[in-house]
Amino acid sequence: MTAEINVVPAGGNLKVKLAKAWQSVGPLVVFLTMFALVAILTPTFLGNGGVTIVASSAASVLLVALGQSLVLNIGSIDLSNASITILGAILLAMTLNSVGAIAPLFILIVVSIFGAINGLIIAFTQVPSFALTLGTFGIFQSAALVVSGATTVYVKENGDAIKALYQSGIGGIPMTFALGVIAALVAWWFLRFTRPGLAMTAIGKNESGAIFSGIKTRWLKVLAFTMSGFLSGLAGLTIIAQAGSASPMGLGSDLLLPGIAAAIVGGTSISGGVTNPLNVVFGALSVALVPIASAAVGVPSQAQSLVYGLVIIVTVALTLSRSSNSIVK
Amino acid sequence: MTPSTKSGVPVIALTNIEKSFGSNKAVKGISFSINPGEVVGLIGENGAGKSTLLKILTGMYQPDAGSIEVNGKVVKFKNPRDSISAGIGVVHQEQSLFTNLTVAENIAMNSGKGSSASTKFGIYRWSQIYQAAKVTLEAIGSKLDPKAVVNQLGFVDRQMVEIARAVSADAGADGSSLVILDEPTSVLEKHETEVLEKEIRKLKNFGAVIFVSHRLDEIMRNCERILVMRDGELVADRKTSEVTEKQLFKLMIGHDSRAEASSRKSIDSKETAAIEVNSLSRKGKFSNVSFSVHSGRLTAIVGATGSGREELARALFGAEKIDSGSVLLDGKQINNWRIPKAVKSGIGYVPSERKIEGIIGGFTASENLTLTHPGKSALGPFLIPRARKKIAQDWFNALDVRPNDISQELGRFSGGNQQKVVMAKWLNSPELRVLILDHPLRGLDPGAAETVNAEIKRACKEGAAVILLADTLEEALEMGDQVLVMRDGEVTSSYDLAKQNPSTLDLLERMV
Amino acid sequence: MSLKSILTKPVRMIAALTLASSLALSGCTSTTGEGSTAPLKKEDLVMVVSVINTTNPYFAANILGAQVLAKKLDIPLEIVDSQGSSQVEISKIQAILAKGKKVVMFVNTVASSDAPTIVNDVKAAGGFVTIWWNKPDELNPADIGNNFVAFQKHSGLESGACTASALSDAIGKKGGIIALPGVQDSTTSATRVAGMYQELDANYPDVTVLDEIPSNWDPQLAYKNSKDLIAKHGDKIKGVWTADDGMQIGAMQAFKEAGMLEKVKFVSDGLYPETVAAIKSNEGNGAIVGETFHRGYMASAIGLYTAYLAAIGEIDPSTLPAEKRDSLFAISCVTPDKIDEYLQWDNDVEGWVDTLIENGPWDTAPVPLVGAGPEKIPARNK
Amino acid sequence: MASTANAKSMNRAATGQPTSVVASFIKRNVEVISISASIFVLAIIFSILNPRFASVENLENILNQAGLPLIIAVGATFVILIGSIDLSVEGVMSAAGMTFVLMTANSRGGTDYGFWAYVVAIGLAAALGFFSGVLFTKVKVPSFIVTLGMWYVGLGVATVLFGTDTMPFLTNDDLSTWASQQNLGMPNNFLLGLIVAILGALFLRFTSFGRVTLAVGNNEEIARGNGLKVNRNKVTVFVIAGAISGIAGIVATIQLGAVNPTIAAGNLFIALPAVVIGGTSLAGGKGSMLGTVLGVILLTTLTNGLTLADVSPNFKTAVSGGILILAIVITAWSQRDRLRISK
Repeated sequence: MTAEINVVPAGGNLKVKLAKAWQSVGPLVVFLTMFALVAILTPTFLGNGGVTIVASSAASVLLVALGQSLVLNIGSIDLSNASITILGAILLAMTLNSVGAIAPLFILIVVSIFGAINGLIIAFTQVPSFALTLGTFGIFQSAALVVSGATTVYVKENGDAIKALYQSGIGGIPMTFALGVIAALVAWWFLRFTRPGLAMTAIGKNESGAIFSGIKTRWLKVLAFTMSGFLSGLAGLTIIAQAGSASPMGLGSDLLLPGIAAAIVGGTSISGGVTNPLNVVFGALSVALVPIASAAVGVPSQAQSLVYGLVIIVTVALTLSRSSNSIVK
Repeated sequence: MTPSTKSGVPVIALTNIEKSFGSNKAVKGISFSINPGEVVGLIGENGAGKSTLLKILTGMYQPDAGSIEVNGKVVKFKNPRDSISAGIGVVHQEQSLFTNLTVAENIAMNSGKGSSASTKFGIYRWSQIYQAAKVTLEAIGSKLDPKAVVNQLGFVDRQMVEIARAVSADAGADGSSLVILDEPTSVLEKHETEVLEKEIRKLKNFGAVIFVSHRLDEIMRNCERILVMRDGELVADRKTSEVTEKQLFKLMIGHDSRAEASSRKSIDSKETAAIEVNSLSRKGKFSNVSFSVHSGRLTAIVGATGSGREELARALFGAEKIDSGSVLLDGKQINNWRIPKAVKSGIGYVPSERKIEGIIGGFTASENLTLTHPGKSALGPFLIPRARKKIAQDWFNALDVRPNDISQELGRFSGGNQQKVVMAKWLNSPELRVLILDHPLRGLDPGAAETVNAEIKRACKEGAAVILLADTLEEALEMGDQVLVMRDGEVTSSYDLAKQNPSTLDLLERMV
Repeated sequence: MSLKSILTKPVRMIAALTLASSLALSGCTSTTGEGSTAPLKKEDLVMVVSVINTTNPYFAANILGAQVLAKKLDIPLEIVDSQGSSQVEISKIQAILAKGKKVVMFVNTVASSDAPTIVNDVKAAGGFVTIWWNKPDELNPADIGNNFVAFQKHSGLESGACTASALSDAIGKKGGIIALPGVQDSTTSATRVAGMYQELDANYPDVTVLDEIPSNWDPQLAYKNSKDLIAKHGDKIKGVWTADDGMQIGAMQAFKEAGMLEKVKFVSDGLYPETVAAIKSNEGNGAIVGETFHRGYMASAIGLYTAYLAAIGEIDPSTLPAEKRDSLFAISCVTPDKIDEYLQWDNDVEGWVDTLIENGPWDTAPVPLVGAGPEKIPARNK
Repeated sequence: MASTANAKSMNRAATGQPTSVVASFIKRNVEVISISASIFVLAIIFSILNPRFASVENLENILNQAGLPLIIAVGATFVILIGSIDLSVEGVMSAAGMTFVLMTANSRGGTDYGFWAYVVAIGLAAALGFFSGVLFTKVKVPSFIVTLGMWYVGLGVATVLFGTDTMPFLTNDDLSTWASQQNLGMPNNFLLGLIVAILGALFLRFTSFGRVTLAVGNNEEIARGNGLKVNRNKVTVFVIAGAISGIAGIVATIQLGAVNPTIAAGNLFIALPAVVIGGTSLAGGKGSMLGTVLGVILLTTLTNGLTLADVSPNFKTAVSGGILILAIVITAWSQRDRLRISK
């Protein structure tokens, strides 16, 4: 019963155009506004590398959020990505110590396989991704505990190249964040300019329609989850770059909800079929900015959760992609 | 549920109703009235403004100007609830039942006054709900079990529930009431339609009926008066006895019908068939089906609900499993049949559930068109948007898709124009071998149906083998080179129309 | 993909501009510079206390100590509430660093793996930091430089040994006990557990640990796990060892509900106000039999004061002996009859901070410096 | 979002072979039967691994532990039935628990408002649910995000209320041991959970609110077209879920006898899988309270059993995760179809 307005004049009216324009710049505007607000309230923030801090903090959120966006785009959700990040980081720290320079490559392959396993089970047993990845989340978390021996794994050797990702940058933007931006560009290009990318969006918009268009929906689902695993692994890489160590409950273990929030603040639809990885960059920056901003501006520490919750709701309300007759769940 | 005895006061009267979307006027100054006991037909092409008008009547849209009177009183419908409590019930074009609830509840769920008898302070009284549903169902002559859950019912039964619900909404209103039937027959088979038509005649006892359909013969049979809409205006309001089908067609479309007789080829038996089906079976659906279609020929399959022809068509496209038997494409046997493989092998399928299976509503027309067979708009996995635009624009021009805007979301086009794009999606394949069409004209207005039929014939001429599940027997006989009749999952007869000339009655005999 | 089509889109333009402008705004090419060691002026300093959350009694005491010291030294104080998240902790610390003042910082890390990032960031910003409780063993303050002034903690092994001994004595040196450690990857918890086993293995061969279930420092989880263990072992449980008082609250509630509170003895670490209240009211007829004494306000004041001394050039961390860079401070074993002796400190926090300023960070009763870290978890062959 | 029940598959169902009464009963109740069977199998395995598992004490313990998640899961079931999700549970619980303690006789002193403590705590929780519902329906922010935000808001409220003072304890011993006291052979908190679940089931079955909830979950647009007050229903669902979270917050507080802002940590990720295992579809419109009750019992049995069976703590989440996966895969296995959509 989609409203059949078959009489839309070519190009749509002004309201539709404005809505479309806002959809493409909303996340950017929201981030810039918040950032400007912080800069005005705390002028020293800009002069002392505020940008660097926000960017470095946003790096891992961004990578996880990009993976999540790709999965949300096909209408699924990946609750296991943060546990893949931390497991990947732990494995990386361990293998850097033992096998050395080839470790990152090896780990990225392994985490991609983890993602692929999620995808394979979802695609071929047709279970809801929410429940399945909740289950694998537990398994990856256990794996992180077991392989690390429930303690912090510290990178002793061969870590300099990776640490340089965090410590060096272009114009104050750490390489870890630049890595995220590059990933976003690639993802954006992939979704807009390749057949598998377009087909993935088709799945998110109407899976039945995609099936009847001859699209290999199952394998594309596997691909989306594999990419999510890969990007989660990259996030793990940035954790090691930043901390030089990893532990099962430490940095990177709580990226799940910030990642989803970043994807949605970046205009990704939680019901599938709508995402713009470039905007997810600003979503991640916004989500990373909130706690930093509340500390910088000097919100009383006890009220910070409250502020965080409200800001998330408001920013999503502002950047949401919604059409008048769509159903929100 | 007392039949109205008031006379003189129209059940519903519209005066100068207007509605615009943006700069576009969808409904332009419509006025008419309907008296108790009347069955009025409403026809018009897709996009003529019928849907908008119906949505105004049911409270989904609010008119920009004009007034509505129900039983002599001016009313304003702010939402569907207002319309329902004024006594307007609708049987929707696409079924609108809650599949997870029982028949009785679906009937009661219409939140008019009718339902308040069975809930008290929001508490359900199930026995009364069942009882009320039983009474309503009996009144329309249905023997359905009120306790049955809707997702276990067949299509016709569901339609009956819809009607019962529409009637029960009216029961609560003061004075006479109005039942709107929005293309209730578009998805029904012939004999099912007959059952339904009987019901429609009974419905006028409840008040008045507005009957919307694309099938002019149905309108002529069932209605006393006919309203014709074109481009948002009411172009005619005629007594049925004073018009012919041809005149109606002209009023709707603005020109005469251009149907042309098809020339039929007979089979060259030496040639390898494009598709050959050998004793294909699927448990509980169809069994031992064998036939073949040659390149350039059209095979129409007819059968009632449950004949298995839909499942067969879907199985040929790889959408359903096959238990035994074989399918040969150009003489080569294919195994492990799946949709992607079917598509790759040159098979196209136009599904009957267009909105769910046929299109990606949120994609633009051009994206939809090139999604399956990108042609020159992709180089391997890489897309070339500019080439995509050109391909889409060419098809839009060739098929006269309206509005002529390839960057519009396809979901916003009318059904007929969507169907043209779905056809183009398959025709865009350079090596289309077999085209399977499942009720391709369903819900289409005559103008769009003409274009689609022309495309089907052209595809055939250009060498595709076409398998058609037609809406009507007439359509099957007109379009087909060969007609297969199916019953209970088996092929009961096969006619080569180049040699034989069966009547619709002949076909019907083998169907039931 | 055509480049032109990308560039013509206004969005991308804006995006590109933003990136470019943000690059221009912060002109350095390296995000971490060399830390400075030149003495800082007091006016330039800001004191920072970073805690895992603000509501746990221990962390609340951390904040209290910082507040008192900040007042005495007349330096503004900022509080970082990590909300239990490493990510939040690090970004808030970075935000404070970005405000430009030089920090004198105390961090109670959420996870030990946070420490490297924090010390590097503080170093880059030219501040001075002490980390309390958790850091990777391999991370050595001397390797980072003067800006990572010291890592400090109370001995976990001693804490575990102390409470294990009190518990064993109370149950008559034999029988089963259950152990509820904290978060699995916490070294603080791991060392306390190790200390407990060490003591039992050495001195109480007849006391057996029936079960050990990590309860994440969470009273509610400790309550649930205790319930399961009560069902599993029943009357075999004579004693309950928990790694902190928060979990003890949950465990005691579970035993109370099972009607076993009076038959079972409890020990734990921290002597929280809640525990003091329970001891004073003789809960469960003397259910709590042993505690350790060390205080959150002492930890933060010692940590901050050490960092402060380094900041104003009073001490040069690079010349300090190893035990003053990776330090173990004294922890006292407390039995219920002796708690008043210790609680006197709580009644006069300001007075205690005065003695700290007077005696220096390493020499203030009841928590003088007693040894050097890192604490190695001994291998168990049992 | 669900498996698209398109007209074709419905037709197929309609023309399928007639089945026997037993077979159709099994078909209709496949989830309930399979969960019950799973609980049974798990119980047998755990009893073999540790005979104490089957002791009366432990069974009471399992019920006692199931009480709190059960209450939460009932609220979650309502929300999931309309196809939404409520992540705010833990935050709302904390806020309600904190409010409750501070208004009851507690170790920090203050006035004992008696009955009003319950009213205000649950009222606050319902108000938070109301805000979620309004933001969700009127501003059209997806429930996932609204309730994620509300989670932090609830935590924030609890943190602000907590202030810098010590942890407030309940000073009334009758109250703080109430949860595990027994009535009708069951621990009070489980009994309360059961009552909430039964009320929930009755609401679903016998009130317009409940039926409209199912209708909205099945197809929101049809519901609107039928003149149902969809938004009002959705807001009501969130208010009810909020109020139930409030009750859960009070129960959690009573169980522990004290409260801190993290009192509810970890509860959401027990309740949500329980609801899903119980057969409630995340797409909405399909599910039952009985399934939810069984789902909660299954998961509680599992965590309890793993402890009793001496499974290493490091492996516990993996085993739980594995069993969750197994449960959903087995449930979905028979419904596999190449055209089925699952998200």
